[in-house]
Amino acid sequence: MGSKIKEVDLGVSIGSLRLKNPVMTASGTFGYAREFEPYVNLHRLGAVVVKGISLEPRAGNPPPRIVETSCGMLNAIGLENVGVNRFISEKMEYLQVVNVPVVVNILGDTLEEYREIAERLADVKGVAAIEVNISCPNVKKGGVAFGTVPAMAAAVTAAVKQKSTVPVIVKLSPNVTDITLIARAVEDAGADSVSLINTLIGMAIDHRTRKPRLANVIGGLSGPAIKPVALRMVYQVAQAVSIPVIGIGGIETVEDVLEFMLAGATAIQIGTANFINPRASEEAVEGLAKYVAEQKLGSIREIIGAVVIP
Amino acid sequence: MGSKIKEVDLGVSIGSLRLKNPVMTASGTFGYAREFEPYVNLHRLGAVVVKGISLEPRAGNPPPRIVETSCGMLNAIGLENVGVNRFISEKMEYLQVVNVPVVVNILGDTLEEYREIAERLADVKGVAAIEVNISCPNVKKGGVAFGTVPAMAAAVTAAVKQKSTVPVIVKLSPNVTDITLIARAVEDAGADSVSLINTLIGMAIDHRTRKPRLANVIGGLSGPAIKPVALRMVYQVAQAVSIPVIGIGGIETVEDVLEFMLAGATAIQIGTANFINPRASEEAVEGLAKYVAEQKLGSIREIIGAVVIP
Amino acid sequence: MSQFQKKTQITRLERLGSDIIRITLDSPEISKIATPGQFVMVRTGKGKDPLLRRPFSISQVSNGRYFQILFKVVGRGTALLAHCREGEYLSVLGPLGSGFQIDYTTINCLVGGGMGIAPLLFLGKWMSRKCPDNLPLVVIGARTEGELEPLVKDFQEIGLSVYPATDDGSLGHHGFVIDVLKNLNLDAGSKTYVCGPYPMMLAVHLFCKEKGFSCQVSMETSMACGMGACLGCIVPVERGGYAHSCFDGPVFDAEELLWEVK
Amino acid sequence: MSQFQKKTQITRLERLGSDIIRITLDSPEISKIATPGQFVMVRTGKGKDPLLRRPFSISQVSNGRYFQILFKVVGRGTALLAHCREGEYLSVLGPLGSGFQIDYTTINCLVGGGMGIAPLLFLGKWMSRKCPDNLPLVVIGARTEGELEPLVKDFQEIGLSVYPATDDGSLGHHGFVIDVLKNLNLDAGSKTYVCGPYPMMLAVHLFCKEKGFSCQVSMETSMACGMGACLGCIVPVERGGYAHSCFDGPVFDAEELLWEVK
Ligand SMILES: Cc1cc2nc3c(=O)[nH]c(=O)nc-3n(C[C@H](O)[C@H](O)[C@H](O)COP(=O)(O)OP(=O)(O)OC[C@H]3O[C@@H](n4cnc5c(N)ncnc54)[C@H](O)[C@@H]3O)c2cc1C
Ligand SMILES: Cc1cc2nc3c(=O)[nH]c(=O)nc-3n(C[C@H](O)[C@H](O)[C@H](O)COP(=O)(O)OP(=O)(O)OC[C@H]3O[C@@H](n4cnc5c(N)ncnc54)[C@H](O)[C@@H]3O)c2cc1C
Ligand SMILES: Cc1cc2nc3c(=O)[nH]c(=O)nc-3n(C[C@H](O)[C@H](O)[C@H](O)COP(=O)(O)O)c2cc1C
Ligand SMILES: Cc1cc2nc3c(=O)[nH]c(=O)nc-3n(C[C@H](O)[C@H](O)[C@H](O)COP(=O)(O)O)c2cc1C
Ligand code: FES
Ligand code: FES
Repeated sequence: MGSKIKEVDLGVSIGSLRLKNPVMTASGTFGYAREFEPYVNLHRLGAVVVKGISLEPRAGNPPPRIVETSCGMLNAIGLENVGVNRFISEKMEYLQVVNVPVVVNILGDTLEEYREIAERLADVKGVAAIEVNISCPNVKKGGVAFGTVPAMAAAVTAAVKQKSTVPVIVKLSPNVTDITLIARAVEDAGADSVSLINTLIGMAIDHRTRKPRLANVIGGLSGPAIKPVALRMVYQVAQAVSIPVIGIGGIETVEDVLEFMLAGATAIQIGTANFINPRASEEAVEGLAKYVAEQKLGSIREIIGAVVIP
Repeated sequence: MGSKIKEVDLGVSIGSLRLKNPVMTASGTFGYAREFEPYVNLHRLGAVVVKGISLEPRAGNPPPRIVETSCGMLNAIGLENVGVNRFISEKMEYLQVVNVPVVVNILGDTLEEYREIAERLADVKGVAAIEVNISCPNVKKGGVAFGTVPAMAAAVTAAVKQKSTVPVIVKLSPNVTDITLIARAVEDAGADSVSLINTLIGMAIDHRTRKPRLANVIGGLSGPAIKPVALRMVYQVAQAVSIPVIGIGGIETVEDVLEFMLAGATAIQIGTANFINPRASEEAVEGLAKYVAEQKLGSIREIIGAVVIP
Repeated sequence: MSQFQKKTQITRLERLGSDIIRITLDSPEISKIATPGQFVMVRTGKGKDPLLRRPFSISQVSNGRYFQILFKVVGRGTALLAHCREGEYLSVLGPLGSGFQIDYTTINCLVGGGMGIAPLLFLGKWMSRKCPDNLPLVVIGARTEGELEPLVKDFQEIGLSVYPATDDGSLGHHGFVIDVLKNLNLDAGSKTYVCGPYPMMLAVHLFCKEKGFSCQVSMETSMACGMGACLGCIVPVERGGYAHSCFDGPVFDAEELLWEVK
Repeated sequence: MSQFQKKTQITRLERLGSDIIRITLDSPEISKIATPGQFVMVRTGKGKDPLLRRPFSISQVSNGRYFQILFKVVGRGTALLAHCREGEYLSVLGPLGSGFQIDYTTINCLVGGGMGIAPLLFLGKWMSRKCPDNLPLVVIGARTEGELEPLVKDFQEIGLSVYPATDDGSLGHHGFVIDVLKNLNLDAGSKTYVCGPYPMMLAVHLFCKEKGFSCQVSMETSMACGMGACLGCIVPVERGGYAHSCFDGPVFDAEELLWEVK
């Protein structure tokens, strides 16, 4: 398998970042990558996206934090993380040694927090790109998520771009009427790429206890259940912007990867599937190599946006 | 079973309409009800909602119109229907005999069409309520769905209210940033009730042919996959409006019904589940009767909105 | 309308080839009223994935109590069914759709390809019982001998003459069923009853049109409900618009359909 | 870290009671390195529903090759597992988590309730093999004799003294394990190794605290990954914040946890 992968061209570019293949792991589903060492040859992946990092460490929400739903799961982790300083001092060293491009997912409650994190990450060795999670509530604007208002999404993008020394990917929320408006706003504000989708907001109730199944009442829906929505949004956004689109949502197998790339994604991220099959990401890389070889493609790039609309 | 159902109080009210129980069938998933005669004692249901009716008959979209997804399905039927006149002359007679309240789901491309259909349905015997599908594109406003803009949703509501002689239920689209804004707008415009959710917009691609799996490219996602999103929206809307809320989305069993009622739904509709288990609706009625008896409730109304938020 | 939703017990599960399975189900309700060309909708798993039922033609009925389905493993639903055990129960909806219109007074020819042969077994048996003096001819094809041979035998056991064809020539004619059909030189007024892949049914239809034979075809479409509720199962018709394969069909007069010559 | 994702073959499936199942799996990789208190994550079905793996304690290891899980059918995942056949393969991830810290120099007492007994079997066997001169006492409880008796036998077979309790009094003490534990009058410096329902573990913890016994508990939480990736499996800890049951645990020193007295 290893030799086959080298023979075919799986390379894609996200802004100035060149990836050896389009397969990334989604934030919050791959820990800080080390957790997957027993299962995955990390250096074979296009990139890993680490758990969302905030300025200060966060303890996250009380339990229960996760609940299974039909072909999906709800999570309300509450963005538990070690904070940007400990991330740099404790987690980056391992990732530098592994030699896989690291995309750092960042989040904040204010523009200043986003800017500050980007500044601290500037010039940290091994950080290949920043992914900006704009699904967080803007505490200054009464908690409306940055990602639901084009102007606010643009402001976060501009703030991060100002400080970042690496490509900036803006991760879009699907909980909006027209995701192309947000995508265009962040493109205009300088984003090098957009990734989508983050989770759909959902809820579950235990009818016996009459309580919500998540302590946080609502949570984010992920997994195969959301794939059709994600694919539709990727298709729409790919037509609306000219920066590269990274597809996320319910991807489990190489067939799913192909669907997202045909819809217009330059790269993809595997999320919830890592929990079920920790080798899902590496298997997707292997599957893509096999596909390119079998289909005798010059490069995987040939299928980006190649969906045939009759 | 039959006697048990009579013993307990399952009655709920939607505006001036009193239903013997909260279980309805969702538009487009129960035909014109007659199709279910071999499986269901129709008169036992709270109400049946018939396939969406337009002013003129519509042939609908070309095939393929449906595709299965993980725990869900996409449909792009394209609102095939016999038109309001043939509906009244051909379909209502049977429904009058069956003696089940009939909710007529209506749709149009312009305000005038909605108004006109409501007018033709006025005083038709057996029509218990009108459910207004506002997920349709407004052809005059460049195809933006009525249901995504509060003012447009309000305008449709007012137009139908003007002509309708029965309660008007407005069926909300989930493909919006804040569904409570739309819900409040239609409440202010005179809606007697809101029902939600309609389908999420999704897409599927066949990676072998590289073509979308639906001839219409995009379609509506329904089934268990969307239940967490539906439940969250019902919970939010129930807190935002004071008219009764009808919950829809992925409901299969009595447990699902209880979850939606706890979240704030006064009644519910069963959709996709009818395809898998044509007896789903009647079984839900039986299950509710059993629940009320076992829990020794005075009436099923006691659980409406009774979710316990810690 | 008589249709049932039943928990039916699997009384037998046979592997006719590496990926061809025949399941016998115990359901007097369905078996007593089914006619050839009708189908059932089967739940394939216990969970919500796969979500929808799968349609299968009724391929045999016996003793007014048992009926069979015959299928090929092509995806997840059929793989789950192939994994079932005798004694287990399947949830079945049926019998559904409107089947073949049989004319007992003329030369009848059953034409089947691949799993399209399934409903023709029921049809052949039905014809030979109702009218033993006018047995139909059977022209059936498949990719290779392994897939076809057990089905050829089934027809022969009820006394019918079978003209087989295989893509690789391992059994009968080396080539397509349409060639075999042409070589039969059927009389004017003959009737064909066809089920199989679209291109094959199209070829048979065009041939019949040319010869003035009547031709009934059984159409496979994607179906969510099988009972007229979803409006998903459409086929374009000659007069414009669509017919619904689960209640107007699955069997149609080929002349009524709008064929797409790809 | 050594963890494996393996297709493991079911070499045996036993029904210990109407809804209690024991499955023996063939996996040298997992069996060789597992320690008592660790667990595995198992895929229960073939489809995407149920989506997530299910956690089960490793309840026995034998011949450096086989390991067992012991579980009760409580929902869809366990129902699917109970339906498996010998010879089939299960996808298993493990061994996961950090297990019990064993002190061989003191009086050890294993305390289990219901399916919490599962990891204690492995622990008891391990202790008796490593230190045959200092066998642990075993206090276990369940609802009724049917559920408990096979497990009592398992402990007795490895030579351990068992003090059983049942809710209905059908076997051993009529009541809770905590009462049995109290009646044992253990010496100061004793250690307890506990797994069972939350209220039972809380009662044992409070008792041990009073007596100055050390107490290790195995915590069950909902888990999506079992391997540190999802951060879903938290338990509140005394010093503030949370620990993660899949990698900091599932076994914790009871004193470190923040107990919720309901
Ligand atoms: C009225 C009717 C009668 C049928 N009778 C038989 C029969 O007697 N024996 C038999 O083997 N099959 C029959 N089929 C086809 C059968 O329903 C499909 O093979 C089955 O649904 C596939 O399910 P799956 O989950 O294994 O495949 P999936 O995983 O759903 O799909 C696998 C592959 O099969 C294709 N496929 C899926 N559904 C259909 C369909 N409805 N028609 C054609 N291709 C499909 C898909 O495009 C895909 O390429 C019939 C179909 C209809 C509509
Ligand atoms: C580390 C660990 C080790 C475990 N070891 C064992 C064991 O050895 N034997 C055993 O029988 N069980 C064990 N469990 C519990 C076991 O994982 C659950 O019983 C199982 O996941 C239920 O799956 P299900 O699909 O059948 O039930 P579901 O359909 O998921 O749920 C059915 C019911 O079980 C409850 N439930 C679901 N998951 C859990 C959970 N993780 N913990 C407690 N209750 C739950 C639900 O709230 C619900 O009431 C362990 C759990 C953990 C975290
Ligand atoms: C447990 C969990 C934690 C997540 N944490 C984050 C996060 O910290 N930042 C972020 O941008 N997205 C987070 N996500 C969203 C995922 O990165 C991804 O966008 C989403 O799960 C959809 O992809 P999937 O269906 O493949 O899981 C999280 C998802 C899950 C399931
Ligand atoms: C095949 C199909 C056709 C539908 N047609 C209509 C329709 O005509 N009008 C309408 O308002 N909703 C229509 N819907 C949406 C359903 O009424 C319902 O809102 C949606 O399917 C979610 O519920 P479910 O998950 O229980 O199916 C249709 C849904 C399906 C699956
Ligand atoms: S399959 Fe649903 S209407 Fe025909
Ligand atoms: S179960 Fe996922 S981190 Fe513990």
